[in-house]
Amino acid sequence: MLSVANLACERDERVLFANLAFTVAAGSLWQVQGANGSGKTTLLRILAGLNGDYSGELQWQGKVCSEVRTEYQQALFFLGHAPSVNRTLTPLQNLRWFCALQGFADDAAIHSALNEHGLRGYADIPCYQMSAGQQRRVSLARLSLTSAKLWILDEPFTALDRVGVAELEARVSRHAAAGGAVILTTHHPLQTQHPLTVLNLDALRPEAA
Amino acid sequence: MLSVANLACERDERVLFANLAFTVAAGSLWQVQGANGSGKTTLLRILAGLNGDYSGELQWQGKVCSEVRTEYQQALFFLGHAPSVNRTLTPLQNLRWFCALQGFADDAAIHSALNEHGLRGYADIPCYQMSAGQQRRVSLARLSLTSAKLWILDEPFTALDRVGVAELEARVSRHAAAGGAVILTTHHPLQTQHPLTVLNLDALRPEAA
Amino acid sequence: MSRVALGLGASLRATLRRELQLAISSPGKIVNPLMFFVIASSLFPLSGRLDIDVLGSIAPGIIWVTALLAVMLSMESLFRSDYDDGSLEQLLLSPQPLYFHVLIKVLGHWLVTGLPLVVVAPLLGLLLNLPAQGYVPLLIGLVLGTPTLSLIAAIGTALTVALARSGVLLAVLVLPLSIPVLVFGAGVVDTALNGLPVAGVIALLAALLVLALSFAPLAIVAALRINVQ
Amino acid sequence: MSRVALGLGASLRATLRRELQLAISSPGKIVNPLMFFVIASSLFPLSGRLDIDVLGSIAPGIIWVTALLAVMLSMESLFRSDYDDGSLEQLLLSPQPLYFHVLIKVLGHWLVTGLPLVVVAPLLGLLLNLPAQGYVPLLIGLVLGTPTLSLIAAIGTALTVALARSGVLLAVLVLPLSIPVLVFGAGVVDTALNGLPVAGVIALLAALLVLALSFAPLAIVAALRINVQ
Amino acid sequence: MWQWFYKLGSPRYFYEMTTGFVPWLARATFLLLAIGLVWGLGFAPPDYQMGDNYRIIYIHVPTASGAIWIYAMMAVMAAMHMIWNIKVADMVAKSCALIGASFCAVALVTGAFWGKPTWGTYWIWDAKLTATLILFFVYVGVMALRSAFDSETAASKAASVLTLVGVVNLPIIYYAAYWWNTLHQRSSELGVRDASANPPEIWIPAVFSGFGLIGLIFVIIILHTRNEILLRERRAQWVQELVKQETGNA
Ligand code: HEM
Ligand SMILES: Nc1ncnc2c1ncn2[C@@H]1O[C@H](COP(=O)(O)OP(=O)(O)OP(=O)(O)O)[C@@H](O)[C@H]1O
Ligand SMILES: Nc1ncnc2c1ncn2[C@@H]1O[C@H](COP(=O)(O)OP(=O)(O)OP(=O)(O)O)[C@@H](O)[C@H]1O
Ligand SMILES: [Mg+2]
Ligand SMILES: [Mg+2]
Repeated sequence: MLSVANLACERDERVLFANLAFTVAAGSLWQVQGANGSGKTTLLRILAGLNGDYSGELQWQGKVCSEVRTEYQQALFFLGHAPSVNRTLTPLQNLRWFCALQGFADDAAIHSALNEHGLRGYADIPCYQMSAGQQRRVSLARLSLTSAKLWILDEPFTALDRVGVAELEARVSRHAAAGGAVILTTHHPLQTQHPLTVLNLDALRPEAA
Repeated sequence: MLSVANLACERDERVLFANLAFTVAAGSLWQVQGANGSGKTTLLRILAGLNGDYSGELQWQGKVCSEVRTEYQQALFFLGHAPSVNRTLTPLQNLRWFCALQGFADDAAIHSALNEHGLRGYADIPCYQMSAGQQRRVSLARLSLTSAKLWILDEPFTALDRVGVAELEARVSRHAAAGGAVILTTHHPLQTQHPLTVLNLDALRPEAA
Repeated sequence: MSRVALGLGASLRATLRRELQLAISSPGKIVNPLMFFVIASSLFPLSGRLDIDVLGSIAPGIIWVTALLAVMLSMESLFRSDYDDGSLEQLLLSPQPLYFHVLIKVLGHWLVTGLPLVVVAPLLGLLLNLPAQGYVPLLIGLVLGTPTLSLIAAIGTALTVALARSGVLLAVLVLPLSIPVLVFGAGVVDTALNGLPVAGVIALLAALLVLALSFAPLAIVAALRINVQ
Repeated sequence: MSRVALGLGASLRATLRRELQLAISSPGKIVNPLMFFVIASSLFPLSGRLDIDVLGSIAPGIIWVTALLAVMLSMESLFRSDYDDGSLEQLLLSPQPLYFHVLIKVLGHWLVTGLPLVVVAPLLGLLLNLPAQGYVPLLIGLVLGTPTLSLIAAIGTALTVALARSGVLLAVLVLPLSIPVLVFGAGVVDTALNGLPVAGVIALLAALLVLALSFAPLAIVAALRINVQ
Repeated sequence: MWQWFYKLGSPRYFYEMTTGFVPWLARATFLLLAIGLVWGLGFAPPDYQMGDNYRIIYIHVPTASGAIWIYAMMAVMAAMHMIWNIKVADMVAKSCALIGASFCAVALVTGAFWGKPTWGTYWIWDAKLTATLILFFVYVGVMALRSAFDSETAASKAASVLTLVGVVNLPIIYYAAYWWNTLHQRSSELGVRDASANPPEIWIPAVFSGFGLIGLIFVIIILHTRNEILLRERRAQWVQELVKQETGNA
């Protein structure tokens, strides 16, 4: 689906990675690993098209990403460090807007997504009244609403409790098993049935090589 | 050191905890557990004196906390969800101010604290140029600088890589072993040599009982 | 499934609805710019010995300058919380046409902050002793001018959204760009007070509005993309 | 160990140093309020055809009103980033006397934003045709008045620090409370232009400053505690 | 006395005590206002200088002075809230802000409509007028701050701090307004004459409407506070029982 050739990025003085080349196939589950500051977030934002400070080539289904932007964005779901949840609005209002941006409206699906993510009864409570983990759950409820094929998730397990972590692990496995693709970062050891491809940025770094 | 009697807190409609009573003795290591939204952050902020919305009594060394505020604050180190790191300043400048607030100045100690936390060479780089985990490390470098007896840490492992997690686990154990006390929350299973007291808010909640 | 596919119009309506929901969630969003408008205008008479006729003659200027400041200050929050919490990333990554979404967002904001200013302006006219024949031109000018001001301010907001607390910087960017609107806007009233025909100046204001409607969204989208790196 | 115990004075100096470091880290912090001051003042002559003598007579008012706005807008960021990143919690939990730390923080901020305003004010006097005998009273007034304005604005900032993007709300809280400073400050110049003795008004301004120095830090600390819940 | 005072600080006691009291106060208020206004607006003779316009005085003067006194009351409540953490005090303060601002607005509007026939303009920058306007701004500030907070406790504490800051500032503001005005403008043209110079047919209704408005202030504050109590204590058992009773009766 997504293939990367000859990708390199440096920030300030330091080369974060260079000559990176890989292909994320449908049905695969990727974990980007690396010490703090190794460039995981940078890489994910480059893949999502949010960071243009790189050299190399990104291709989506064989076409250069920047040329098929709309198509690529339709197929992509990205979730960064920040939860993308407006704190004054309720989860329902937040997710309604998300759905509208994806081009559909479906309150029933939103409610069931919230229930699935352990937020039954919270649909109409303003998000500032929620704990860190609950806000993260609102954010993740989008996974049940998007029809994107490729998920790029930057430390999605942050703030989740144990049950939440297990559920999310199951969810990404299911998505990959159903022919989607997932690229994520996390510092905790992933427990999934689905085969996992690990991309270790520490091992790739020139000074480490 | 810190003893809690009959502590109760409710937010909006829900009782988060009630009749909470425990004593944190010198040399002990406490982990507050609970699902997302169970009230861990709320409890920690109450203990630190940042949240006054509770009923019950907090005592420090046998005296009511609010009456010996300065003394209590001298003995307390609190770190919340936010890393308390100014993004425009450098780690050195950030930590200098922290030390000044504790009433001392010691650049050598700051440098060695930064080195200890894997930030060798980053002392003079503005913090906005650092990754999430590096910022968290700046924040945690305070642990090597404070002389507080009681540490209260809310999800301190967030964003740390595996090495960072292991180091922090060792650090809190050492602090407890040296006669200090630590209260922390985390969703990942703690690996420490030091005996761990777990306070599970889920089990305590009235509806769960 | 009950999934309903939305056209562009419906999806823009969703953005508009969100903007309005954010506004009504705190009544201050609507009331505060108004209060600022009234308070800041009354600072001028307080700060000097003014003959009541002189006051009347500088009234259009005072009203327009404070309207400009009120629009600019209230615009500050337009993209800020979306940037902070990451929603802006979601907007930029959505397959929707951003031009229209951004335009509708600014207009939604204008509805709750700019339009009320127009409504209370006559009250300020009373306070500042604006001559009777100045009211209608003042209102026409504000109706045509405040959306332009909102659009210009939105460019500034978009440019500064990644910068921590940029109230003053925003002012430094936006005020110079807004000067034409200010000059023509206050000019409408001045012209009318002098008994001259105002149609020409009004046409200029309208032209500025059309210009801003067509180009400002482009600048805003570009600025947002730069900031969400 | 090389640990040096610090007295209150040294620890306050550290807070002051941090404030100054934050200011010089981005030159905009010093330059932008100045630019705002200059640009906003020149909006008035632009917004109407004013007789040059009329302009001179309203010049003190314009300068003081824009100085007030500049101080207030630049003050907005005083506690904001500390609140957002949690540093404010560390300050409140430190065993130091907050009264003094807060006071020094405000004064540090005044040094980099308020004081420069005083320095460029004569320039604005020139632009706005202020009569020659008005300059010295203007400067004296600004030197005594802007720290008071900073302290009042800091109360507003502290009260609204937990609220998302509160530029306009801040203005609504701060402007009415600042009116006495404005009245007396512009009054100094007016009185001098009328050839009357100004000592009395200056004494009033000084009294306001003393009052603000003694009470504002209390209100600020209380407000910060409320917001860091 | 202290005991009673302390008990009044409990929302429940305040609510139950006022339940019996407020209808009587409301009736007395209605009576006073009816006499004052009907007499004053309908039957008192026209003034020899101002004609019928002066009748606005029956509303204007009490609301204008009411607005000032209500601020004082609000400040006392804010202090009690800050010092002893009495919740009812804060609820009363909240009501004070609302009706103080309304009174201020009414005084401004009636004054303006009075100004048109007497001075030929709705507004002049007279000291008294200006000070009233600023008082209105301060009220609005307090209300705006309160409504800006999501959390009830933070909102009430913040509003209390601002109210108390206003207490220091208001006298200064008044002084500044007078200083500024007497220096720069002709002195107030308010057609104020000694009350005793007026015939009793004019000032007696004024006294009625004055006391009526004081009553009205208290009735509104108490009703508003009772509402607030029910709202904030909606989970308390006594409120739920009350609701059950009410809905049972209905
Ligand atoms: C918007 C315009 C006006 C405002 C804001 C205003 C405000 C006030 C205020 C604050 C008071 C003081 C109450 C007290 O000291 O206890 C007052 C009293 C009074 N006003 Fe006005 N006023 C306005 C217009 C007028 C006009 C046009 C008249 C009549 C010509 C008038 C006649 C009076 C009288 C007779 C009193 C009672 C005597 C006194 O307390 O001085 N007012 N007004
Ligand atoms: N500002 C607030 N107003 C009202 N209720 C709140 C507020 N903040 C949190 N709550 C509620 O208080 C409860 C406890 O929140 P808290 O942040 O203490 O949870 P937590 O245990 O730290 O959860 P997490 O693991 O997600 O961090 C939550 O159910 C939340 O809905
Ligand atoms: N705005 C910036 N300007 C310059 N350098 C930056 C900036 N942001 C990050 N960096 C640098 O880029 C490197 C990679 O940062 P990145 O955020 O991608 O790391 P990461 O792998 O996500 O780390 P973490 O595990 O801590 O989240 C870091 O070494 C950091 O110092
Ligand atoms: Mg990262
Ligand atoms: Mg938490």
